[in-house]
Amino acid sequence: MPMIARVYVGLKPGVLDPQGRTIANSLNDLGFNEVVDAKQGKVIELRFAESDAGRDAVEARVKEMCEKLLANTVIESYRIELDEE
Amino acid sequence: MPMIARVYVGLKPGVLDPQGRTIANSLNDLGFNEVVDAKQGKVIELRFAESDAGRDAVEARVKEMCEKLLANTVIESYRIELDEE
Amino acid sequence: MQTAVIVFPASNCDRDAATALEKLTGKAPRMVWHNDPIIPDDVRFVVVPGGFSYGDYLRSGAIAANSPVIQDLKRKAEAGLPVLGICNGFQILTEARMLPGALMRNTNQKFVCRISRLRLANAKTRFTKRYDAKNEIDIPVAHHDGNFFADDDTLRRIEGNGQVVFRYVDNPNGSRNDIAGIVNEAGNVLGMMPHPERAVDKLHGGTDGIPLFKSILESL
Amino acid sequence: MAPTKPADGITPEIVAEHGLSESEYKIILDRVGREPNLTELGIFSVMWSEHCSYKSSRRHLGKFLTKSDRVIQGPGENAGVIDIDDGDAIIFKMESHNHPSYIEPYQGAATGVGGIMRDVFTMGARPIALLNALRFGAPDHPKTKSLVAGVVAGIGGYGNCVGVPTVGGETNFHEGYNGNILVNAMCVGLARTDNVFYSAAKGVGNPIFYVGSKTGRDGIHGATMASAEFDDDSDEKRPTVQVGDPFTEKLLIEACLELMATDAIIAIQDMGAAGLTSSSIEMADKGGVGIKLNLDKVPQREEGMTPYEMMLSESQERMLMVIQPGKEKLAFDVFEKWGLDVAKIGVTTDTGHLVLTHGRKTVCDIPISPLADDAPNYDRPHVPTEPRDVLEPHQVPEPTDFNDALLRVMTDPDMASKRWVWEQYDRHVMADTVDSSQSGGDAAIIRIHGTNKAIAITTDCTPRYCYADPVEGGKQVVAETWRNLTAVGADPIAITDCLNFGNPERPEIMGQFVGCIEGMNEACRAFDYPVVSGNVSLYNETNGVAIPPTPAVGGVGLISDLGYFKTLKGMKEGETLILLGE
Ligand SMILES: Nc1ncnc2c1ncn2[C@@H]1O[C@H](COP(=O)(O)OP(=O)(O)O)[C@@H](O)[C@H]1O
Repeated sequence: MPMIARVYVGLKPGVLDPQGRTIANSLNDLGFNEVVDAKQGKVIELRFAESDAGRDAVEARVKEMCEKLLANTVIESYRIELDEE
Repeated sequence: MPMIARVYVGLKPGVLDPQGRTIANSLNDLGFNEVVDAKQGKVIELRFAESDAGRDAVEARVKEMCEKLLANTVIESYRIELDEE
Repeated sequence: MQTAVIVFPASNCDRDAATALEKLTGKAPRMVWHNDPIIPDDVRFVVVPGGFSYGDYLRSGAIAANSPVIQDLKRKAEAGLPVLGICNGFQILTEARMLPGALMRNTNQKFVCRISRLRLANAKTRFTKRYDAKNEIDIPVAHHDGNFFADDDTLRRIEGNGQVVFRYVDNPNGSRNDIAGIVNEAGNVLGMMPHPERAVDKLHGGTDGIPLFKSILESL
Repeated sequence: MAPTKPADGITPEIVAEHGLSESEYKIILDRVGREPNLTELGIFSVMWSEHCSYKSSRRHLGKFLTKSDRVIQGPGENAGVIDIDDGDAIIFKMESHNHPSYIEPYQGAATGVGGIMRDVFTMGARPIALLNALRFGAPDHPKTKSLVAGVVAGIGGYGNCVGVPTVGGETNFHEGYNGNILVNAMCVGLARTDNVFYSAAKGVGNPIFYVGSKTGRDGIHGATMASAEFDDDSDEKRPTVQVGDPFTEKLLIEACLELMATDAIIAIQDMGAAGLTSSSIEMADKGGVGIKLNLDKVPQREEGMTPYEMMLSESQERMLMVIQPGKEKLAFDVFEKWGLDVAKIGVTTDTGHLVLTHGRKTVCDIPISPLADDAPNYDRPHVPTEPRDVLEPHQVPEPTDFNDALLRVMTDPDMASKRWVWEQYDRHVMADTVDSSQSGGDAAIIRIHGTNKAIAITTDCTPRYCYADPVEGGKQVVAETWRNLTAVGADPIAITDCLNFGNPERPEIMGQFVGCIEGMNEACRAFDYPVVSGNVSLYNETNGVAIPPTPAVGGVGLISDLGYFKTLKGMKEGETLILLGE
């Protein structure tokens, strides 16, 4: 069963998100006054080669990818979701 | 009940995703050879002012925001998720 | 004196850095390719230049920080080799955890290219001694992700240690405490967003970058 | 997607969908000698589109002065080449990316910059400067703000990443561009006169290499889109817009220049509009050879691509080259070092035909020369623009409040500072920018690396003059670039142009076009200031309303000694101002 991982990367609480603020302001400018706040993050979707690695093993690997490359833990936190394709 | 909307914006299938490709290559270089493909997208999280607009009404508004600002539907597609906070 | 410039696939200030180093040392620097596992032993000073290393995809400097040459650079810097990271080079050094903090998107979301005035926050480092009595200099900036962030504790620490070297007089990107450049605790690794290598020639962008290069080269 | 062979053969509807007229289709039938299949029809349609064939403009462009002592290569190649002494050559061109930028401003503008850079480094030049000429609709038009933001960010995003300084340009606003913005980009490169590369394929049996990004289903029919006017449904019909990848472009530049330093390349051509089709046909046609391509070898991004899609794809950051036999390994090594996709996809032949195979079947076999030589060349009817009343200075009422008048002039969007624009461009990278947008000078000045000489570059156009009187306006455009170059102390050498007009099938629009060219050419001849490259963008109109005639011109001049030049930088209080001229 081929798996797919979705990694959500967002700024940690307390880190100012100017991008989010710009989006909120632009939405307000366009008349969407109900929006009080916006945050922007990234989703990285990973597809894997066929293998019989179990769910936990895959998750551990993806975690390693996040720590090494996909997120900068000085400013970002991440969340991993695994799905069967 | 205050609501929160999560908008996922990604490139349409078939549109070149240079970021995704570079991420996949880089993961391979780091020894994560099981990764065959990566795609990068955005998540925008919107918080709303207190109101008694129903779920459908909120969703319709968010859809409008996507069409007008959050996504460029020429190359991107989007998906909306609504949650109670 | 032998110097070196690290070259990533999409570095683009590598030539600027090489031109400046050659002008100041009289000798062409070694251009070290990102896939090289080793920086040659005769190299006494390394510049990690500006540019877009890997297109700055994912995050500026993130992919470059994982390249083979940076692993060797880390080892050599820990052993005392002086390193200057400029712009993308600064981003790479923070991503590689050779310097604290992170560089985020400019607050106004836009790329900014202008001559920026900097205040010398610490004129006693190995990189700034030659600025003498000068306390303000003009150095060009050109970046999209120059917004320096560090959490409160880190900020207190680096301020307390005198690790903040340059501050913007007119903050172009939202950096905390107007920080434009910092050194590591040992003082041999400097990262800065402004481009001193673009300020070594009167015709090009002024000459306020020269004392920086002189300071570090003379300290060797 | 499109099958190779439609069930009912090629119907008149299919011909029309491909933007071909009945009479054009008759010529195709005659030259091919049978009914073409869909791939072949697609190839004819892009080659004969306005964008590729210049069918409405060709005969008029032929009138331009294109030669001088300093011209090494005039129009007809990817870019023009001029001699700036000491074995140095400057290669430059300007091009439009108007339609894509209106639909997706960031990517449209970005890929416009990418395309014009490829035209320049294809010829062996390292790009050393970028400029742009932008026209937007009225500032208060609802679309203007986001178009400006997107276009400027896209230009910066691409040029900054590749590491070529964007040093000048112009930005105007006028309601005439509300539905059709103009994004014209210019690139200037530096080469050695003895190492300029051309596109003519030579020899038989020589390998053809494909280098760069993989081919996807991007912008299929983009070339025909640039040749059809918009209407209100365009939002619905809009085809995919390409996404630019400046990182790959940077790798391509470095890899190509590295290979160009050897003798491995016989001919090279970038895959611009109409990608693989126009690049292979142009190379073959110029060299008088045939070409055989095995489409199975084309690096592909998506599964199941048809020959039709591969030939019409406009995926960016791709090049085609003819390699010296025996140098294949060298070429592979260089491109692999830079991490680029590379494949040998065919050979040159002596058949004079374009032959394509796919899955071991021949899917296209057509003679090459009619594609290029028999492309339509129309003499479209044109009527001269009605002369307008000349406004004499004394007819303009004197302002009662001069401060107010000055303020109004200064706050006019066209006159106001463009700092917001050029601050988003890296103007200093490469360490040779002597002067650029920030001084507000008349022309940018870029030093030739390692020397004491420089080139000056400017882009100009005043559409309002061209609208009032195309001939005088055309003269003025050229003269303004000439003045801007001389004002900084440069000797003007040559120009490139980007002729942006409405629908050429309307005689009054064609009249503007012909008039502007006449005026421009007159000025070129008066100054001995030839046109060495350029681009035409027609059908810039929406619902029958055309843009103001906008022949943007990019001029290049030489400053032989950097001891002698002038900029606006360094003006001091108390200095004397002198007004020269009438
Ligand atoms: N799109 C642009 N890109 C780069 N520079 C620009 C652009 N638009 C305007 N500029 C620069 O801003 C300055 C002022 O522009 P403009 O008002 O058009 O000047 P001028 O009337 O002297 O040509 C010039 O130096 C010009 O190069």
